[in-house]
Amino acid sequence: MNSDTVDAVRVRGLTKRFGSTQAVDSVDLDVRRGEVLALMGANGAGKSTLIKILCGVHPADSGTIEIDGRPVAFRSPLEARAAGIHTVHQLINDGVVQQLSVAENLVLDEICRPDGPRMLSRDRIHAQARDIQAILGLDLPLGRAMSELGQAERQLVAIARALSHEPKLLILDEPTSSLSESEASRLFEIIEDLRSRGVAIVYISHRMSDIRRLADRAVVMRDGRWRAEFAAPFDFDAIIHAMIGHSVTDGGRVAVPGGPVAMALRDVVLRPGAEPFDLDLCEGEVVVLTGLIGSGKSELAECLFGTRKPVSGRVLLDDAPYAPRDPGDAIARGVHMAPEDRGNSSLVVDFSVRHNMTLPFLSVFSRLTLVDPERERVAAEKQSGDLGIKCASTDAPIVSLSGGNQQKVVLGRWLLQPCRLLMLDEPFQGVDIGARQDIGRRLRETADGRATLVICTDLEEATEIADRIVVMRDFSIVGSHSIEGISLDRLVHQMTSVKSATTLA
Amino acid sequence: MQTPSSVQTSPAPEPRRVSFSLKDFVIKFGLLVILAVMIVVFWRLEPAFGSARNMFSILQAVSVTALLALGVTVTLAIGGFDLSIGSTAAMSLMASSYVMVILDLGTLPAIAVCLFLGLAIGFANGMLIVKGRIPDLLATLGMMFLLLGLQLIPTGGRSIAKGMTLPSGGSAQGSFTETFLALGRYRVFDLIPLPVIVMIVAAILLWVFMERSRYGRVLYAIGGNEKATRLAGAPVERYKIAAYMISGGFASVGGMLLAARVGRGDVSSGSSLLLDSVAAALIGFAVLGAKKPNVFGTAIGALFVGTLLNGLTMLNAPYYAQDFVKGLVLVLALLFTFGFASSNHR
Amino acid sequence: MQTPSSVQTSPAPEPRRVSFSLKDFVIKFGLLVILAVMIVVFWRLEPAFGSARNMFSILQAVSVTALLALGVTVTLAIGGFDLSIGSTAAMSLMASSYVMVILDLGTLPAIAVCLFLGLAIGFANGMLIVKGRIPDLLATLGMMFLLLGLQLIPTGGRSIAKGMTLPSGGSAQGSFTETFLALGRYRVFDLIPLPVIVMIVAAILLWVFMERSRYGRVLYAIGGNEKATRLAGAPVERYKIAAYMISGGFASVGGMLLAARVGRGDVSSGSSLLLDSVAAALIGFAVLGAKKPNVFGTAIGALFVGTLLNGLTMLNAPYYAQDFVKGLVLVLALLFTFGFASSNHR
Amino acid sequence: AGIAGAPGIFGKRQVKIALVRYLSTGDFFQFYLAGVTRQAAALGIDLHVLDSRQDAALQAEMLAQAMNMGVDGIILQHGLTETLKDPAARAVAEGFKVVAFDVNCENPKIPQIEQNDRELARLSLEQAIRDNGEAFKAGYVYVPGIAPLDRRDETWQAVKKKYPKIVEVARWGTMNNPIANSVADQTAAVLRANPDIKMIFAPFDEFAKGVKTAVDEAGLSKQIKIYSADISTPDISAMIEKDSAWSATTATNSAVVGEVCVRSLALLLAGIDPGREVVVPPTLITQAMLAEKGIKNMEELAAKIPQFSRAEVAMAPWIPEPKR
Ligand SMILES: Nc1ncnc2c1ncn2[C@@H]1O[C@H](COP(=O)(O)OP(=O)(O)OP(=O)(O)O)[C@@H](O)[C@H]1O
Ligand SMILES: Nc1ncnc2c1ncn2[C@@H]1O[C@H](COP(=O)(O)OP(=O)(O)OP(=O)(O)O)[C@@H](O)[C@H]1O
Ligand SMILES: [Mg+2]
Ligand SMILES: [Mg+2]
Repeated sequence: MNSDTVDAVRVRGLTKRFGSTQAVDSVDLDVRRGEVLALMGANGAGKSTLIKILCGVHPADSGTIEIDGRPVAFRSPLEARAAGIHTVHQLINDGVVQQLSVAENLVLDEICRPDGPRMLSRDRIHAQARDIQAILGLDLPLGRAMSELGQAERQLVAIARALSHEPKLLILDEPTSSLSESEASRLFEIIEDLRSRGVAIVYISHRMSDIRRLADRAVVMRDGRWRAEFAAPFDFDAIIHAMIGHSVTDGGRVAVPGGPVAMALRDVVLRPGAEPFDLDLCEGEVVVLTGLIGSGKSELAECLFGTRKPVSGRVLLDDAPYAPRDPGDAIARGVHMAPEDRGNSSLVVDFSVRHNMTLPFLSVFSRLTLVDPERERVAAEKQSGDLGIKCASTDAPIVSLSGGNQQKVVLGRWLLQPCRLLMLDEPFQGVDIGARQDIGRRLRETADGRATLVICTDLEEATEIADRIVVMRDFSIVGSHSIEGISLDRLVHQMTSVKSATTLA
Repeated sequence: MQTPSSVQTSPAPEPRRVSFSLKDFVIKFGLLVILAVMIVVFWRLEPAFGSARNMFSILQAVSVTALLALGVTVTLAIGGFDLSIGSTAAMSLMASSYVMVILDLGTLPAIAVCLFLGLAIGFANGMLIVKGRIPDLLATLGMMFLLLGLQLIPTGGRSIAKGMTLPSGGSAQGSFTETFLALGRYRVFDLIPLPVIVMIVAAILLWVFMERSRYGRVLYAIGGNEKATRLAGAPVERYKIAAYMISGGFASVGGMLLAARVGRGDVSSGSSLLLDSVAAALIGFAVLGAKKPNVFGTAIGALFVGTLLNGLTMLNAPYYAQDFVKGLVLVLALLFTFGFASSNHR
Repeated sequence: MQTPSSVQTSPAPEPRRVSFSLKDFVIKFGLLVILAVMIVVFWRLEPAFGSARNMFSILQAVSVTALLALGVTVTLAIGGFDLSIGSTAAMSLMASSYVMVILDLGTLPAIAVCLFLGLAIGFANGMLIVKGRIPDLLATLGMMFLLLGLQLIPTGGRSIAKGMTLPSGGSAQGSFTETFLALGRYRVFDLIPLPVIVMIVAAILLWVFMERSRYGRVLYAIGGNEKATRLAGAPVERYKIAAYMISGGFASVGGMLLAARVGRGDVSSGSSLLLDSVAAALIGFAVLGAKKPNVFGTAIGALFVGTLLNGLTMLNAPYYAQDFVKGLVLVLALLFTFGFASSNHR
Repeated sequence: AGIAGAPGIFGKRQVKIALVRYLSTGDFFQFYLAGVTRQAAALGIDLHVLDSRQDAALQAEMLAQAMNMGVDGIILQHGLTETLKDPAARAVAEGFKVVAFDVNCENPKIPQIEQNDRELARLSLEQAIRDNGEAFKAGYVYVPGIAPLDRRDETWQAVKKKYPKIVEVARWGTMNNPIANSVADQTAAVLRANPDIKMIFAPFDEFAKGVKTAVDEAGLSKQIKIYSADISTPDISAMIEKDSAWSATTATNSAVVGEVCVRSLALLLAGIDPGREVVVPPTLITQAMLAEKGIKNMEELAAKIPQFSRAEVAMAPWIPEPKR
């Protein structure tokens, strides 16, 4: 490729501030044709803001952008698209319209293009949609409403759409946050293909494995500034040090043996036709539940939190029958859950950090039904300190926090009060490695006296925090492994093998 | 790592499709069935109800409401709301009268002025919402009050009628032209009133626009997720302004037809238009199980209310009983449409 | 491979907070300043405007609207809307008259019946929305039509007054009791009308409830993200029903005060009440830069409209000019509040 | 069926008529309907009521609907000339018999029943001049654009011209529902700004009720006198209250007007011309009259003031008077 060394995008002195936050601070950046540039940084480092300026969502306060040597200043995403910049945004909700059909979402770019055709028949939309989803090898029900799909599928739709263009610059902001290994590797193949065709690609991810596999170059940002640049092969310790200012220690974990059984599942059937299974969750133990997309992990958690009923089976909480009517009931019994899909299911966007944290436990902070702001503040600030939440104060609106910090707020909420079982569904989505460690550490510190179940698709994340990993496939638990001496190959085999495989649980 | 053959997608929900489901039928066709039953019952009780003339009477009676409701459907589709349609129609009524009766300028100028005003009001609404970032309800409520006052200022609050005394002392020289009056009164084949034709044509055009054209999809996409639509490259601001202009335009056409029907710039005409047309658009949610603003539903909604009122009137129900029955049927129809529908999802 | 060039830590974000920001001031206090300016201007032009009695007149005039607006604020807070408040108030007005004049049962039964009706209507709204899963606007619109008709059925569309002839032939024996009339007419210290006190007490109680109690917090959370609130363990359905019951209750109190003031069971649609109270609640969005439904803002919003109307009437402005000015001030006030505010966030 | 000895179709079969209304909310219209209903019942007429609720276009549509129903005759009650003229002419052309109350259809074949608004205003204002002399400061409640109010306004303008010392210092009014309450709020402001008002002319009883509420609240019921038009039971209660400021009103009994409308139509149907114009004369009702005769409601008013209880117009021997 002779274009290898040509800069497709050249950014100089880019600056953006939101109120008192300097989100991007005189950043210089070059992206070359036919390379994958990894943009790295802790949560809130300014990665998303930088790329939002690049693709016309935010105007820059100052600085210049050149594309193929020509200066540009996009006033809208549309202009950026016209210049050949296509983006998959970090928030999945920014990529799909829930009310429209899957097909319409797949061809949304076409629909929104001002110079598009006047008339669009259903057949035409479906034909195009089929082509687009074929890129990722998807086979989605085109006529259904997007809202009926799961989170990972929504992310895949947004990605497929961006890939359907012939971009000059492709920007992917944490595209794999909801994906499991298999979809991710399909995505990587396509990215590699695009790279070989000379497309410039900016890739943002907190998953080191993604970076290792894909990136040619990595730029680290910290506190809105350009911090360091690395070329493949990467020294991840140095990268992490540049990102968060210190190194992370991993080293061999020692499994904490479980105490008495807190929650016991017996002969539980999640869906009609699924295999019944048993599961014990013990005090003091952190259990990670893993499995492919749509294997029913969330469904299991929902059954324990009262938003869904298992088809059959018994559940015992401290040896007493447990069948919560609704989340309120579950919480009253000491079962807490942070759902996946933080934006839709956990956060009240117009609330402050503090109000978001205390929402389930207001009665604890009230006297005669009146909320005592002082007690509330003390409790919220303690969580904020313990988890290292980066915010101006607990009064700050939740939307002013970066994704990783928002995730910490959700965790802080459920740690406010002691419980018997804490369930976290995909708690590391979009969380940087430093925050991941903070969360993991905090989870571990508080694990005594309750059972902990963490749902986690990414095996790297899973092995970081688990004492035991439980594998789910086809709505049934098919394996359970202590973290010590775990064989990842075996795990992956269990996750993906066909239904007739032997059940181990 | 495994290579995925094809990502396993949601296990296809039970293939219920082939089997006939009463529930699905009720959700989809409930309101249409009620409408049909209503027509049959009224016809039975009062044979005159079923005459062709009476059917067109019903259509004529709903034509103005339906036009406004169609316009408001577009703003509902983008997730907004236009409270100013009633007063826009009233404004158009007054303006057309003013142009013809007081300024004595004839038909075409009257139509032009009305259309211009309607579009301008829609544009103003759109700008307030898009540039001024005022929430829709608030912006259009303000506009509503503004127009309610504004339309009365030129005449000092009086109705505009041929020969009226002007503030200047003289008397109005102009009058409604025959052509203009025909807009509201002429019957094609001595049977089909012109407003009905206008309404039907408008409804068909708007249906094609909203359901078959690219623009309609974008409008629905904006209503579903404005941010995602903007990120996908749509000029959302322009679409929103256009939606309010469509709404304003339809309202002004409605106002013109009303003026042609009434034949006078009557200040009190059009006061119930807002609520009735909103009702029609909202009832439309329940038609064919759409559960969202949609053109066909809106048209049926308007027809539904019109049929009910015509039938009850024929049966000599007092006016307040009509309100009551209107409310009751509305609530019941919606209850079983939405109530049934919901147990399906979530 | 490069090494990190410099290891500076995050530059402390400049401490801008101390400095006074005109924009922030305008966003927060714009509407209050306009209100103050308005009062001063009216006072200058017409000294009688500033008398204590007139101030209480204004409060008296807004008390009913304010009560309804307070109720609707609660439904707005949960992300809903109550279109039926106007007709609930009208219903309560008719019901209190019916109980006292026709049934001759006295004060307490009248109050009890009204409150019961208001709460029952709210409960019905809530059930339609929560169990019937009908969208708020739709459910309350249906309820509005239903009540409009229903309230007229017992009297066959007639107003209720002392000595009226009953359908049975006799004449109504009862009358409004002095105690009940005092609700609308009595002035504490011969100055402060009772409705004003009722309104202020209601506003303070509701403010504490919404802003300080945990219930209010949950209601706002439901408005912000219903699903998340449910997953945080709140019985969302019950809260929503309660919100509509509060709205219905406030509306029925408003209707009672109206009955006590007018002293008759007047046939009325309450549609102006609806619009004015919605306007008040929406204007409240702009008070103190809240940008969301809030009790204090609603009270100020009601006061704002009341002051404007009172002042303009004193200055002999014709009624249509009042509507116009009301709309204009509303739009302008909101424009600069929201318009300014928005450039900050996005 | 049919009425024995009656001329025209009345002698042969039951007659079907429609009442097509423009205005219906409020006591005046309820009483009007009561009058129509009882006269129709007395004649054995099958009456259909079509209510357009102040929607002029709908009223025209309802006129067509009445024709669709195959009625024999139609009463138009209020409405707009411009809107009704054409459809009414069509109805006449198609052989329907039509009478109109308080709306001029500009058609010689349509008898016009009127309550004479100008006369109504004149009687009230003459009483006001008797009570207050020819020089005073007046307040006037008016909303333009409503036909009867516009006609009453003409009289007020004429009176002001004739007596230049009657000064209108303030004018207000609103149709915001509930009207009485909204007018009360306005009046409170006006009285504060113009404490010297002696007389208020509120030629619509909803206005007068609101004015009275505000006058009472301001404690001015002894200083101010209210003159209005129309009457209803609540109005009577308000007028006979102790120290009531509401001095006089002028009204026709709308129930009687209703009867007259049906009788005129009946004459027309029977082939007898009731005349181009049928005027029902208004009656002045003062506080003193009510007190003197101990009248507390409409029924007593009708019983004790004979000219208010029936009108000797559009009568025929074969038309039975209704039971009142
Ligand atoms: N719209 C906004 N308004 C105010 N502040 C914002 C806004 N968007 C981002 N910020 C702030 O700007 C900073 C950078 O945010 P950004 O989203 O760019 O971080 P990021 O590097 O993408 O983090 P993450 O890894 O969590 O996605 C954060 O402090 C964030 O709180
Ligand atoms: N809201 C929804 N509507 C319809 N189907 C859904 C919805 N959410 C999930 N599903 C489907 O239900 C199945 C099980 O979902 P579940 O969320 O339990 O899977 P999971 O193992 O947690 O996978 P994921 O990694 O996607 O969270 C999936 O096939 C998914 O597509
Ligand atoms: Mg980001
Ligand atoms: Mg899941």
